[in-house]
Amino acid sequence: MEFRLDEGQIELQRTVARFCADRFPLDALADREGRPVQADDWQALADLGVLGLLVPETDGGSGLGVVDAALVFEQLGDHLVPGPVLWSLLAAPLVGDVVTGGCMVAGVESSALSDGAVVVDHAAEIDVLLVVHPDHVSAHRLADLPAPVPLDAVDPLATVGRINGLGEGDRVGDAATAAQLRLLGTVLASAMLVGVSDRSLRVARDYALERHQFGVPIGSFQAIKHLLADMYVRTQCAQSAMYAAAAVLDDPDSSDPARAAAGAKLLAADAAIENATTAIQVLGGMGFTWDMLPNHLLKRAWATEQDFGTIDDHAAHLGATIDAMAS
Amino acid sequence: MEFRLDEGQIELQRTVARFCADRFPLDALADREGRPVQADDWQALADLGVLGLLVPETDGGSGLGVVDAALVFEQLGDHLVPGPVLWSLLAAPLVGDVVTGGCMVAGVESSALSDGAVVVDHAAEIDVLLVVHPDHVSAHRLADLPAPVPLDAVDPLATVGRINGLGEGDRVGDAATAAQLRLLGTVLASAMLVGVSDRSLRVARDYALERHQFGVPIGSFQAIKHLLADMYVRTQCAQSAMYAAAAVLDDPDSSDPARAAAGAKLLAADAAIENATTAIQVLGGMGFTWDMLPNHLLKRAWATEQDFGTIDDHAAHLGATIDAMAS
Amino acid sequence: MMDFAWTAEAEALRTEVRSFLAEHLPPELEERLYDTGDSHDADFVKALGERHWIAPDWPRDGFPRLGAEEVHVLENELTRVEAPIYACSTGMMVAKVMHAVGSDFLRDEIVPKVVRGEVTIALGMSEPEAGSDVAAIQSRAREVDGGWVLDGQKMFTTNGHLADYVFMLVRTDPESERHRGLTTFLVPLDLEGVEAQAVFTVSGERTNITYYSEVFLEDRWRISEVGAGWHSLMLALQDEHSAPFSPHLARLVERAEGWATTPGPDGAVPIEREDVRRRLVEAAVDLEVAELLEARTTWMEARGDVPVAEGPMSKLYSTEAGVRHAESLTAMVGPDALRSRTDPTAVADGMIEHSLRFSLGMTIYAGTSEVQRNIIAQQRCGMPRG
Amino acid sequence: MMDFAWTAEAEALRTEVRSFLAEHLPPELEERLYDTGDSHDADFVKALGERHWIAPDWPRDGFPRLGAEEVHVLENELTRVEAPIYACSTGMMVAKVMHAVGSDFLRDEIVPKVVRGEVTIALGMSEPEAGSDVAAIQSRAREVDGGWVLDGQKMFTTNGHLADYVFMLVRTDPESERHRGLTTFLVPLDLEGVEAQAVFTVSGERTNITYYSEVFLEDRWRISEVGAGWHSLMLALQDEHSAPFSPHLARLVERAEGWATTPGPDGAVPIEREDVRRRLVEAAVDLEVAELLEARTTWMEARGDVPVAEGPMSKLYSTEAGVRHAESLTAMVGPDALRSRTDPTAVADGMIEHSLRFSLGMTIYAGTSEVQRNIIAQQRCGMPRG
Repeated sequence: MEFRLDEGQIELQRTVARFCADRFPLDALADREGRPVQADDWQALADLGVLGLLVPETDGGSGLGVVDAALVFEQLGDHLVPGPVLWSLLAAPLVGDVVTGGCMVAGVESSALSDGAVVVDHAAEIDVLLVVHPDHVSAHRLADLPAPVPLDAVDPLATVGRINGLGEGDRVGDAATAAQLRLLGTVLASAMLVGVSDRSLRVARDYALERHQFGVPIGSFQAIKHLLADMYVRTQCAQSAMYAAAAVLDDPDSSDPARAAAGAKLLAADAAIENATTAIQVLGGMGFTWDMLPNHLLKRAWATEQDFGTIDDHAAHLGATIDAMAS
Repeated sequence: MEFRLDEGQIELQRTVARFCADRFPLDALADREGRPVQADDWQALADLGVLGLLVPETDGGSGLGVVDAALVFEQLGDHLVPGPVLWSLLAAPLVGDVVTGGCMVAGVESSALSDGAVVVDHAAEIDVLLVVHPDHVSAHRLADLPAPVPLDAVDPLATVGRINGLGEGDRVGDAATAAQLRLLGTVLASAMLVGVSDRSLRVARDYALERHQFGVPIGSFQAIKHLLADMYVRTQCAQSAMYAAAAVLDDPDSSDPARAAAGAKLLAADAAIENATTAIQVLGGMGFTWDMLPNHLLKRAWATEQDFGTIDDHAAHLGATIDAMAS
Repeated sequence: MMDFAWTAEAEALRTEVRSFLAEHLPPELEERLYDTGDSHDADFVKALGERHWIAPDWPRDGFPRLGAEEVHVLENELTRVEAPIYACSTGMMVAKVMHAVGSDFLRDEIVPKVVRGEVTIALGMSEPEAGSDVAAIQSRAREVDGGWVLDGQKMFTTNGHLADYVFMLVRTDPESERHRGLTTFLVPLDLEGVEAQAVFTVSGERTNITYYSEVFLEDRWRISEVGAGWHSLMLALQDEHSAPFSPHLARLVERAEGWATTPGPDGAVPIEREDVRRRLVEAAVDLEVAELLEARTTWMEARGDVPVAEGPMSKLYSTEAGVRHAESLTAMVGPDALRSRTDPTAVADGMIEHSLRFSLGMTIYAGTSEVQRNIIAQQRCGMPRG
Repeated sequence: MMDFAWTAEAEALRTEVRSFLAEHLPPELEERLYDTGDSHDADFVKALGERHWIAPDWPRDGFPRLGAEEVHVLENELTRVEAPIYACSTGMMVAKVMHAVGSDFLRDEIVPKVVRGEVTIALGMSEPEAGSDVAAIQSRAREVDGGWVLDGQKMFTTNGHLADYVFMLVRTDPESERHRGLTTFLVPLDLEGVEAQAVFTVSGERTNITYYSEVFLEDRWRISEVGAGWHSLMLALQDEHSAPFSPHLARLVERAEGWATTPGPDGAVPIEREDVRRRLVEAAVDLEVAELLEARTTWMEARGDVPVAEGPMSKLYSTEAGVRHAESLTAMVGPDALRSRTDPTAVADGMIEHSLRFSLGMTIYAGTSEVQRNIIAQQRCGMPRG
C-alpha cells in the first residue's frame, strides 16, 4: 500500500500550483468575469503540457497516468482556472493540434442533448465540439455548426452558448473510447471538485483566524471550529476516494473503474458544494458578497457537479450496480 | 387566533402531571421494567377520567375534546406512563366497561397483520383486542383467542405478545369509525411523542447545567448549546403541529384532518427520536447506560413511532395527497 | 380554546393587499428590481404610504391602526412577492428611535415623512471590523463649530445609493472604547463627502459600502445625546418584532409546485414522479410548520408578550429549511434548474435558481444561525452565556 | 506511485484469521456474549495469545512481528465479528505503560502474561465527576506501612468483573489539584474491599462501577513514581493507534444486504425496490470511504508518522455514518427491524436492531464526536484551543 505521491508527482503538483497562482491570481477574479479564455493563457496551459498530459510521449504528449492528471486538475479547481481544459485534454488523443494549443475543444455527453440542441461551455470560443455518444465519439468543427446563442453561465468565470443542431460530425472513437472518456471525465471533474473543496476550507480557515470578534479570532468559537472540522473531513474523504478512483483507472484490473469513478464524483461534488456553502456561512455577510471567493467557488462547484453526471446520476448508477458492492 | 390553553385546560394539564409524577416516578423506572400494568395503576387512571376523556358525559365519560386529550397524552408521554391507555381510550365508546377501568383494551391496525398473526402490546394483560380494519372495526375477547406468545418488547416498560389468528370478532364500528379512530390514534400518539421530546430536552438541559467540566457547566460549550437549541426547536415545531392537528380534529371543517394528523405524527416522531438520541449524546457515557432516562425515552419513541403509521408511512400519505397541499 | 384561524379582518386585508400588488408591482417593476438588485422603489413606497401600510401599527389621523394579525398578513403578502419594502422597514426602525430620543425637529419633520413613505433611511451600523460585534466600530465624528465632522466607512448600507438618509453610529469620544462614547446621527446621503460604492450579493441584490470623508453635519442631525449612541441603537434592535421569513420558503415551494405540475418537453408531468412528490412534501410540511411558528409569534405580540426566543426560532427554522429545500428542489428539477432568470432557456422562470442563491444569505443576515441558536439556548434552555 | 492494495501477507493473514474465528468463535460463544453482555472470554483470549495476536507488533521469541498492514487486517477481522478482544486492548495499553515506567516485577512478571493472554487488565480512569476531564478525579490512596490504602469509585470499568487487574489512577497527595499528585497502580481485582457493580449499556454490554473501600495494596503494585501518575496516563493515551471503527459499519451493511437479498414472506426480494437500493448504496459508499480513511491511517503508522488527526477523523466519520445508516436501514426494513435477537420473530437475526442501539454508543465512547471535531479543527485547521 502506498498513499504517498512520488517525487515526480510532488514536483508536478508544485509546478502547476505555481503556474496557476501566477497566471490566474484569485485576488483578480473580477477581471475574469464573463471573459472568454485568453489566447495567451491557453497557449501557456499548452506549453506547460497540461493539454497533452495523457497523450503518449511519442505523439508529443507527456504520457502520464490518471493519478498525475488528477493532481493537475485538483490544482486547476483550486485556482478556478477557466476554459475547457478537461474536454480538450480528453480530446487530445482524438483531435489534431490540441496538445500544442492550436485547437480548443469543448464537449458534451449525448445525455445532455434535448430537442437536438446542446448547451456548451465556451461554445463561441472553441474550434471543435466533441460529443460522447453511448456507442461512439464524434467531433464537430465549430465552423460547420450554427452559430452559438450566448446564454448566462452558472459560473461567471465561464461563457456558455447554445448550439441548435449538430449534424453528423466525424466519428473519432468507438464505444470503448466513449466509455473511457466518460470515466476519465468523471474522475478529473472529481479532482477539480476536490480542489474547490480544499480551497473553500482554506479560505474559511484563514478568515476564522484573521477575523476577531469580542477580542478573539472567531475560530475560537466551537461552532466555527466544528464547521471547519466537517469541511476538513469532507475534503479528505473526497480526496481519498478520488485518488483511489484515479489509481483504478490506471490499473483497471485492480477494481471496478465505473464504480470507483461514480463514488468519487458523488463525494467530490457533495464536498465542493457543501464546503463552498459553509465558507459563505463562515465568512458571514462578506461571504455572501459576489466578489468574494466563496461565491465563485460555489458557482464552480455547482457547474462542475453537472459535468459527467450529477450526484443523483451517480447514486442511481451505484444503485443499479449494488449487487457488485455486496462484500 | 388563540394559542393559549384556557384555564380548564391548564388545570387538566397540571392535574395529570401531578398524578403521573406521583404514581409513575421516573426515578424508579427499573422497578417497572418488563412488568405488566398494575391493577391499581389502571384503576387510578380510570378514576382520574383518562380512559373516558372522549366519551360523552351522558355515557359516564368527561366529554372533552381532542385538544384536551392531546394535553393529557403529552403528559403520559412525558412520564413514560405504561399500559394500553391510548387504545383503551379509543375503544371506550365502542366496548363496555372501559371507562370505569373494568375492561383493558389494546389494539392493532389491520395493516399490522401478516400471516394472520398480530403483535400486540400488553397482549397477555388485556380483556379485549380492538382491530381497526380499512372498512370496519372489530372487537375480540382475549378469552376467545389463542393464548398470546410472549415476545421481547422494544420498550422495556411494556410487555408484548403475538396472537396467532383472530377469528371474526364482533363488529363494533363502521368505515367512518375506523377512519376516525385512525386519526385520533395518530394525533394522540403524536402527543405522547411530543411529551417524550420535551422530557428529553429537559433531561439534557438539567444535565448540561449540573455537569461540570474544566470548571464550568458543559452547557457553556457552544456545541452543547446548539444541540439543546435544536432540541428546543424540534419540540416546539412538533408541538405546534400536533396542537393544530388536534384542533382540526375538533373542528374538521377548518382544514384537512388527515393531512394535519399525518404532518403532526411525522414531526413528532422525528422530534422524539432525535431528541432522545441527542439526550444520550449530551449525557455522554452516562446517557448510554440502560438505567438512565434517555434510554427509556428513546425506546418509547421508537415504539410509538410504529403506532398509527411510521414517519415513512405518513410521508408517503402526504406525498399521495400533495395536490391538496399546493397553496 | 385554541384557535388557529386568522381573523376575518386579516383575511380581508390579505385580499386587499393582493390587489394592491397586482396594481403597483407590475412585472416590469419586478424585472427592473431583479436586474438592478435594488431593494427600493420610490413610487411603490409612496403608494404603500398612502394606505398607511409602512407603519400600520403607528397612530395616524384618518387611518385605522392595524392589529398584530393584520400586520402579519400585510408583511407576509409583501414579503412573499419580494416587494421593495426594505427601505421602509429600516426607515421605521430609525423613526421609532427618533420618536423616542430625538429632537423635536427629527420627531416632527422627519418621522412623519417616513411614515408617509416620502423619505427613506438606510442603516449604517456594520463596519469592516465590526459585524455582529457592533461595539468595535471605528467611524468617528468630531465636534466643530455649529456641528460635526464625520469620517469613516460603513459596510452593508443597503439602499445607501437610493435612500435619503443613513442612520449612523459613530464614535464621538476618541478616547472611548467599546459601548461608550458613541453617538447616533441621521446623515443626509446627499451631503458632500458621502459616497456609496456598490457591493452585489450572491443573490444579486445591491448593497453598498458607504464612505464618509470630512462630512460636515449640522447638530440638528444628531439623534442621541452625545455619548448615548449605544442606548439608542439598542432601542432600534430591541424592537423584537422580526421580519417574517416563511414567505421566502412559500415562494420557493410555489415555484417548485408550478414547475412540477406543468408538463415537460416530453409531455410528462413531473409531479407524477415519486421523488418529486417526496421532495415537495418535505418542503410543504416545513412550510406549514414555519407558518405556524410565525403565527404563534404574532399571537404573542398581539398579547403584548415579547417573543424573545420565538423570533429567533422562526428565523432559524425558516431559513435553514430554505437552504435545505432550495438544494433539494434544485436537484429535483435537474441541471436546467441552474439557468438564471435572464437566460431565455431558464426553467420556472429561473426563480428556483434565484431561491437557491437567495437562501444562502438568509442564514447570515439579521443574525446568523449560530447567533440564533445561542439566543434560543440561553433564553429558553437556561444555558449560561459565553 | 500510489497503490491502494493490501500486501499479499496481509491478505494471507485475513484468511488465517477467518479460519481461526470459525474455530474459536462458535455461535454458542457469540450467543453467550450477547446474552451476558460480556466483552471477554478467557479461552478465546488464550487462543489469541497462543498465536501472538494480542500484541502482534510486540517482539516475542518464535513469532514474527506483524507489520502495520497486517495488524490492521487482524484487528479489522476481529472487530467485524465482535470478537471478545476488549480486555486484550486495555491490557496491552497498560502493559505498554508498565514496560515504559514500571518496576522490574511488573515488567517481567505481568507484561509477558498479558502478551500471552493469561491475564487481563481493565481500566479505572473515569469517575462520576471526571469523564473527559480526567484530572478531576477524587479516588485516593494513602501511604501506610508496607503499601497503600485505596478508597474511591470508578465508572465504566468494563470487564471489571472478569479481568485480573484494574489500572487505577488515584490521588496520592490529598493537597494536590488537577494533574498533580496523582499516581497509577495495578490493582488485583480479587483484593478485599474491591467490588464491581454491573451497569448495562443501551446496547446490552456490561460495564461496571467499581468500588474500592479501604483496599490494602502492597507497594509492588504501584506503576508510576509517586505523583507521576498523570505522565503515565498520558503514555497510555498517547498510543495514537486507535481501534478501527469501520468494521462496525461493515457488519451493519453486511446484515442489511443479507436481509435485502433474501426473499420476504411474500416472495419478493427487497433489493428490487428502489428505496432499498438507494439506502444500501449510501451506506456502502460511506463504508468504502471509512475503509479508505483507515487504510491511510494504517499506512501513516507503517511509515512511522503519527496520525494525530487521522485517527479522530476516521472515528468521527465511521461512527457518525454508523448512526445515520443504522437509522436508515432500520427504516428500510420497517417495523419488524426493531425485534431483538432474543425474539424468535426477529428480522435479520435481530442484528440490525442491535446495530441501531450499538451505534449510539460509538459516537460517545473513546472521545465524543464533539471532542473529535475539536481535535481535527485544532490539529489540521490550525484553530486556537479553548
